[in-house]
Amino acid sequence: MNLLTAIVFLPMLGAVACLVVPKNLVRQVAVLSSAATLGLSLWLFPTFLGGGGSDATAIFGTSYGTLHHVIRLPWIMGDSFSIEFFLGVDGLAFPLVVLTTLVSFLACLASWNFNSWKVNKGIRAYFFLFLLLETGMLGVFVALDFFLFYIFWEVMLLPMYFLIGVWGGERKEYAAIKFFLFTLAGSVLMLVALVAMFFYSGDAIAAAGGSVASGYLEGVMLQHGTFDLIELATCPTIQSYFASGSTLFLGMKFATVMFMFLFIGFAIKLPIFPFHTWLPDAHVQAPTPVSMILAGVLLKMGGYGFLRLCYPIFPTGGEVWAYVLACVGVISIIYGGLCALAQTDFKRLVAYSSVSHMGFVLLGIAVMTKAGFQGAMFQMIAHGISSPMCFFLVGVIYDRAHHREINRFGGLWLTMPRYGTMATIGFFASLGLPGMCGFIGEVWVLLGTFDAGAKYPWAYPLAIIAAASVILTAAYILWLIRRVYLGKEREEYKGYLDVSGRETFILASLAVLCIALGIFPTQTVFNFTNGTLDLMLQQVTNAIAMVSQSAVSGGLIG
Amino acid sequence: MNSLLGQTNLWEAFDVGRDLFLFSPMIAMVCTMLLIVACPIVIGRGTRTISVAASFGIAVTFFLAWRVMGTVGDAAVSGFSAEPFLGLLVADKLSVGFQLLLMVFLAGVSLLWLMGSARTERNAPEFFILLIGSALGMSLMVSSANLLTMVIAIEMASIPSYAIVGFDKRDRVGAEASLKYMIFGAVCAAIMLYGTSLVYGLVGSLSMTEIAAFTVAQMSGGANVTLLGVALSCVFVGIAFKISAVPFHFWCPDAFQGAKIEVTTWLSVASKAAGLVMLARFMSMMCAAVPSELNMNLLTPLAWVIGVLAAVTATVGNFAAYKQQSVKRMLAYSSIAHAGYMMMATAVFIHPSASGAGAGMSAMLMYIVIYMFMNLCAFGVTAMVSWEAGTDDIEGFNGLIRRSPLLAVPMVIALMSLIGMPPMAGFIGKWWILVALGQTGTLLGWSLVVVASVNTLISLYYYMRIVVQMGIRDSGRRPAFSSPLSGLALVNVCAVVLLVLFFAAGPFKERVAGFSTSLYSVTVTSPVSHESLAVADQEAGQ
Amino acid sequence: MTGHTYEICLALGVLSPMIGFWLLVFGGRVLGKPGAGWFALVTGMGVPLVLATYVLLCWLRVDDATRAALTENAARFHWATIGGVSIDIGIKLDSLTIAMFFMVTFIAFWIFFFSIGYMSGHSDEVDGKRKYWRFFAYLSLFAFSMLGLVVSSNLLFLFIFWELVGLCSYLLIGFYFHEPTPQYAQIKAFVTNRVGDFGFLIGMMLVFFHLKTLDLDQAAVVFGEQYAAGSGIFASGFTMFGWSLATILGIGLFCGAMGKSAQFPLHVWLPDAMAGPTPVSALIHAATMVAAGVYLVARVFRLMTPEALMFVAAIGCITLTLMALIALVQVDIKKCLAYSTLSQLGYMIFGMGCGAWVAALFHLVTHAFFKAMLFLGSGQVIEGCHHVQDMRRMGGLRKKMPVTCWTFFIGVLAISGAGIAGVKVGGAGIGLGGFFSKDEILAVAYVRSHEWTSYERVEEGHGGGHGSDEHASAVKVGASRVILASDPAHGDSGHGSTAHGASAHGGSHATGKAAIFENTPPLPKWMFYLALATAYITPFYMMRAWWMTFMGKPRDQHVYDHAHETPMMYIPLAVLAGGTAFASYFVFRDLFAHAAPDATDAAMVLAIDGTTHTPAMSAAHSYLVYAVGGSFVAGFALAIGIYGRGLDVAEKIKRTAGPLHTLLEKKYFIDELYHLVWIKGCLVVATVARFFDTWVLDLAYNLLGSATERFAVFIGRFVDVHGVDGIVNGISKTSLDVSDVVRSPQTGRIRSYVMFAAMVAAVVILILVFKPEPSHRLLIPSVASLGG
Amino acid sequence: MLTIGLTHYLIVAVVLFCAGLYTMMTKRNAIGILIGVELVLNSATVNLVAFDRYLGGQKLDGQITALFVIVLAAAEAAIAVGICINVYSNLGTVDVDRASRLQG
Repeated sequence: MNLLTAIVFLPMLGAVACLVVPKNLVRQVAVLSSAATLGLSLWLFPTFLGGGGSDATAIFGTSYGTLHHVIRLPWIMGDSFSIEFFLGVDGLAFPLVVLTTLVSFLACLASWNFNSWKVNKGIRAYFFLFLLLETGMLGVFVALDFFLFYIFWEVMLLPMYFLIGVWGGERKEYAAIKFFLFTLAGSVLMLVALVAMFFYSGDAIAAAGGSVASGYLEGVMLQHGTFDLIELATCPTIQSYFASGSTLFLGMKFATVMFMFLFIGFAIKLPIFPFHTWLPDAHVQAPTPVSMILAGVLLKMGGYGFLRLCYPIFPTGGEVWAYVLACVGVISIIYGGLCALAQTDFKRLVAYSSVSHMGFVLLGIAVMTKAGFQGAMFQMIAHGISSPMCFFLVGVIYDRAHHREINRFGGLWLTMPRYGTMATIGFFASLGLPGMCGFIGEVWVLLGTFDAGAKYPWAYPLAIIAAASVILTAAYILWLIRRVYLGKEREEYKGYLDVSGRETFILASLAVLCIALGIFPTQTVFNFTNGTLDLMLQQVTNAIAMVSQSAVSGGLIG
Repeated sequence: MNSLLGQTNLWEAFDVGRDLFLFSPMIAMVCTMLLIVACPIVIGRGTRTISVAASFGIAVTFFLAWRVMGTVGDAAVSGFSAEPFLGLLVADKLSVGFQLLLMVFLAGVSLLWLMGSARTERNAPEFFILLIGSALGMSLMVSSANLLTMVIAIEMASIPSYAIVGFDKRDRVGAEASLKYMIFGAVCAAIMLYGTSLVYGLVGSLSMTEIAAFTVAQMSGGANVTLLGVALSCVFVGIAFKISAVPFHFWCPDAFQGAKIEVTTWLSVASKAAGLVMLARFMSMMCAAVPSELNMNLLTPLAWVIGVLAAVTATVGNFAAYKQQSVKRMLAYSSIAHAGYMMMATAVFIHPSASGAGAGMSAMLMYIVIYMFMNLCAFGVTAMVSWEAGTDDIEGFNGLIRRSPLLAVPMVIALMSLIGMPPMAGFIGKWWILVALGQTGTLLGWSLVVVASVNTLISLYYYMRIVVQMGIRDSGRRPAFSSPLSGLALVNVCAVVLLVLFFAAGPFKERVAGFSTSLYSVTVTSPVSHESLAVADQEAGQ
Repeated sequence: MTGHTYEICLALGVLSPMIGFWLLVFGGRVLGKPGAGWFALVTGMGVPLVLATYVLLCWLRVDDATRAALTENAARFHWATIGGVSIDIGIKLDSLTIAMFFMVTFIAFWIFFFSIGYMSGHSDEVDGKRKYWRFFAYLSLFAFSMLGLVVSSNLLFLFIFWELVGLCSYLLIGFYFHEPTPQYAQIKAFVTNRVGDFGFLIGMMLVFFHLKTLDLDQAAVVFGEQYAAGSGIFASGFTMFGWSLATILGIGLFCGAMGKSAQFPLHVWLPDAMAGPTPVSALIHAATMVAAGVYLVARVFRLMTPEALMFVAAIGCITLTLMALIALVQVDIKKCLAYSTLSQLGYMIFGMGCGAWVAALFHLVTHAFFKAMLFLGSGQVIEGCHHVQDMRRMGGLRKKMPVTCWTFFIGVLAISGAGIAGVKVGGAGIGLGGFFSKDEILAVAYVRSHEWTSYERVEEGHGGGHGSDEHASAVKVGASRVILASDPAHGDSGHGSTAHGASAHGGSHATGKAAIFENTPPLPKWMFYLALATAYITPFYMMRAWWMTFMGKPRDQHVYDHAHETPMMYIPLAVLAGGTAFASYFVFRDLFAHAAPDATDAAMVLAIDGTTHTPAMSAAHSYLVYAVGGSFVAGFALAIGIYGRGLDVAEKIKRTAGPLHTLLEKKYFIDELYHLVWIKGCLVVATVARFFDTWVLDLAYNLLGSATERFAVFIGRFVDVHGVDGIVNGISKTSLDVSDVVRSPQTGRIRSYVMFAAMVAAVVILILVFKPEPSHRLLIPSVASLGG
Repeated sequence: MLTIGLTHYLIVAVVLFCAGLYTMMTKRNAIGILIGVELVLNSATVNLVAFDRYLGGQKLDGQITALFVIVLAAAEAAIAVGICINVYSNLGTVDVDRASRLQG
């Protein structure tokens, strides 16, 4: 039994179980299965231990595309066609898988008080969809066949739609459909890319005589186009064909336009200005656990997409668009911060802060430097820890006060001391305080961006503008803390109970991670990711160099 | 049929036994109709009796079709003609397979009718006769290899449909619908016939293969094909009417809305599918007529005409479906859109000798199969909901997930499938069409890929409106209700099939791809000699 | 003791408060009051103090070679890798670290001690709830961060602890967060610091990018090499405001210092920070944290170009002057002290800027002692007077709190630089704190401003010689400079360091140094004179404060009656008073002098070689001593003259001064300005952004949310107002219009259907008929021609 | 002297076709429209026969097709009239413009 398959489909089993077990056991079953999934995903650790040390090459190999726990089963085969059930993990996917299982587990715990929600009908359906969603998310991270990837990507869409739409707040319909429309718009472009990449890789191989050695598997010959994401990235024949300026798609340069198609698809998920407007609504309307999932995992898919598809497969595209993307990233950073500063809705503020943080991810990736990639990756993980915490903090108070008006709060630290302390940790983590997870990602990205100045002169100003966000972030977070937690105790909130044991457990475990990641970034994240990231970056830069030698310059129209 | 008269000994011309066997499914349909006519006289006109008879007939037809399927090899067999490929009708995997499909669908529709209108209707015999009659017409459409048979088949499919749309004599709307359908159909048929006459004049024959060969020869010769173009477009009008391709789609929404929902279900899939298969057959013959792979772009203009029409159809259908309040009408428009998608596949021209030949055809066939189940499911649910609510207004779906989950869940699956979202079969259908388009690698192909994908997004909106009504918005006013068990079974089975077809996409494709392989065996050995009109005119002068 | 014992001790010293912090967080409630306080005193500061003392004593005993060896061999542990650059965690083991470490622990210990007394009353109540243990937890956390900041060997770690002390200051300023003032003060403090850190980050980016390391020592070495080779950061021709990239690097790092050490224009947060409990003001906002900025400059001194240092000097000079002036008019005792702190910090920064590396640090330490004492004194007063802070309501308190009164007086003397000029007992001048440190700064400033040219001439004699890589000689040269820089102020006051100072002067400058030395400009004269003048202002306002508080007659009987003092609180005062005296003479200056060569050994620094044995210099210094040394007399006299009998005279002056007075009282309206420009401005922009988001962007997607709904209502019967239909119709308004267009032929009239269809068919046919040859060109261009 | 050639027949057919099309589009009476349809069908018939005659006599396809066309016309007419009656009984008129309930 392949471990990844088990990890991916265990939640599905739980989901089915939720439909059959008696109503009063549904919660237990759900929590149990998500916990089991978490446990299983922890079994991946032994594979990657020691990634920082001597056996790094043993784990990450000597070139991009060294995978573990691989499973390849033919699914839809044809004479010129092979769609496989192809799962595998490397340093890029592994941390995200663990993050997903972890956040899902905690979110599942967070839904424990389902029965006391405003909309508390259909507990079965809720947990069924919830676990289905988890399967979808895990699938996205481990699927290495583009077709399969796309399937999981879409599978995850519908449960999320219903989770927001059925159990959401006042304007849930609006938020849900907006989420759905935006994401589908993105995946439509991805679909086009999916078809195009298959056939163009086929053309490449045909042009090379109809049979080409695989880029990363020994003794495997490619006879026709492929959906294998690693293959597309590593096979030199395909790569050079994709990159060549004479390969046109609808009269435009293939690499350039494909990169954009994929990019937009993922940028909507990330989300990046100006595609971010679905995020605040979705977050505000979604129930707390769903917000946790949304912020903790779904947004990461965008970044994962960049790193898995856009850059390895279309390095030249990345080169052409680098400036634009970096600018967009910086805009999101600043813009998100400004919007957050102006919010009066607690959850909305946190949502916008996510936009700002995700901007760092894009910036770090766009500049294509070691530190940038590492920082972006770390930022994803860090944000995956801190933002669920923030959203849960919002949820905790929303459960009690049933409103999210920042200005109506105050003095909560006095009313609920433990909650106040947790909140301080959570928000300082997302503020990017050194010693906490938020800081590492930002600094790495900033330094990485500055480092890119060598090849892109425009990187300096961008890095500096991005650095200015530290002020902005401090401003809105501290202002938030002041308005919500500080000040005199309010009569209306006097009676509130402090966080319960369950809530404390969720918050504490996240808080511990916030600090652990901040103090031991290498041991907690970098050892697992850097190997793959560096190899990938190396390959990307080589590809770019190769193309620029053959003097194929950028520009959309070939 | 010149051969018919050319031959001195009529009966040696062809092997009667074989041909009769090949076309036994159609004969079986005719017999079924006769049986149903006889029933009232002999036994009585009770709904039960008639339905038993009908289902017996359907079963027999299905069985026969299955048998034929077994015998029909990869080579197409053309019937009622001595010369192998100049016959009037063709029996190949495509046509027979379509008949099989048609029977399955027919069974589903009849089941739907028995659950619904049958309770109020007293005219079971007439209904079944008309239904099976149109089915017969459709199976003729898919197996016709000659313009004449095409025309007859189309009429045979249409005329019962006109009647069946206005079946309920007391229904004002139904009457109006049938009137419109009939008039529009008549006009299109007339134009098609005129076109046929012109084609005959130009080609000197009505055999599709010869027409294809002639057309290709003309185009490659760079001769002036103006008149031929006019003639063919007139012929195309008739086909487009069946497919309800823009701008010949006007009848579709009105007729579908006016007709009983079972009838709508029937027409929305069967007649369109038949038209599409007919078109596809014609086009594949065109491809086959092209001498070699290299001159394929002779057909580029043709591809563009069809492709553009398809794109327009899909887009118009999707946009027009917005703001519809009657689910029936909305689904009518959506059926136009889907016809557009399928039509795109017929714009895929690949030379038989090239790899991936028949990709378009098999993609279209798969889509038809999947579309059949999707629509059966969606219309089935709509039918039961509208019977309960007394209207097919979208409000009727309000809170369905609570009121009748066993209807709501299949509906969600069907709608997602119609949108084309994994893991429903609808996605696979679209996927293969996109693949087929991509395979051409032409500008047209990729543009259509983009158009189709974007249309998916457009269509999202109106399908989701139903989902929202069912799942998210619940006024709580409407009570829960129970539906006939058979109905629930029908829709749920369809839903399951939709899921299964997705995960079993591989074998499914293998199977369907087989249907299209035989097409290209219909090649023209010797292009027919042809006397130009001018010559003919001089002759006349002497 | 040998090997890594030093580091281990220091590390333990750093970690001990950390452990204390966690124990307090989890067990604070159990320990209760005052248990938590005592616990914090022991773990938080007791242990570190012991260790620090131990380390210090050992360090003093070993000789230079050993010290150098120890510094060299200090262990480094890999923490993370940024890109390709490895970030190592480790302890920067040198005299500077050890001195600072000792200073911090010592002062902090007594302030903890004081806090126990201070908090014993009701001072630990936040909105009526006791937060006793939380206060000490914060203090412990601060202790940890501050010590970490002192020992860290890596710029990144420096920054991390830098931020952590910022956090502690934030938390402690806002300790009484139920009142509005602390809330705003804490945010102001943190955000203002962040502004500085923004610069710090930029500096760090430059270091990372050009020097390819964040380790302080390596960075300095690479910097020097790159200068010598004219490569790396010196290769880039980029300039901003006429500053080279290297200069910007220095200035960027200095921005951080400007934030922490509250230099103009980022000084605004410090006065407000006084909203925190008084011990906090003493510990964080007077003695240790605010000095961190100076410490930072000292640490990165070797990355500073002359231009950068000039900038530093200018900022310091401006700060010290303006703040001293504001202090003149303050009536709140803590505010008064705060502004004096600002002014003194200005002195230190100014000293750093003009190259008085040792003097500045020396001033840092002495100032730390006496300013901590002064604050604690004020705390005693405030606590005694039931939280009255207005000096105008005090007066005559000496009877009620004698110890406080006289220790406070010692502080006043120290800050005013009181001493007897020229007289030496046992080779050492007689004076307190500022008398040595501040005057030394002024001396260097004088050389830089007045005798620089003559100095150059002398120096050029030594030009050329061995390369800068020759460490030893460089050390000696550096040493000689720094020692002698302050020679006049002390005579040869028997510091061990003079020895190698004198012996070492044979050393010469590397080519690189010589070159930069050529283009190191003299200090503008106005800077020196401003600093000098301020030296006269300081004694005045300090004496004013002391007199208003303790001397004269009680002005508010009520306050006077309550006034009292408790041993828990005045013992620390006494200790620190002693400490001030001690610090002025022993240990610290030697250590700094010893650290100087390494810490300042980079290409461009020697150019600011404070002085040489030119007779002119000595002369200058000797009269400078009198000039400054006498300042406190004048200041005191004037203060007593005005405030000797009540406030009437002051009132008169105030009335006559009119606008000037308000200008000072309003702190030059800088706060108002910032509030207008930054806060309001930022909020405006933010609001704009928000509106852009909700109105413009969503317009693109769903065409103005509410308008959408209106549209939904408008179109009708089936679209409900707040339903998804409405919104989605909005999202796709355009598509709906398209939809209308598309369905417009669907009139329901069969004839129009036929007509429409026929027309389309006709059009197609017409195209066919009138198409140009060859046939397919017109229908659609062929694939080939489009190159699909 | 003028010899009647294929062209003339074709012209006649075209005229018929156009007349039929015109009728279909202008007539409001359903029966009228059907008459238009018949006209178009007849034009097709004329074409077929004419072509058949002028494409060398050995082919009879055209004439046979013509017969089929006539049959089709008859069948269509039958169902059409039936529907018209049904419409009349429901709407009380066969004015097609009055039958515009279904639209949009």
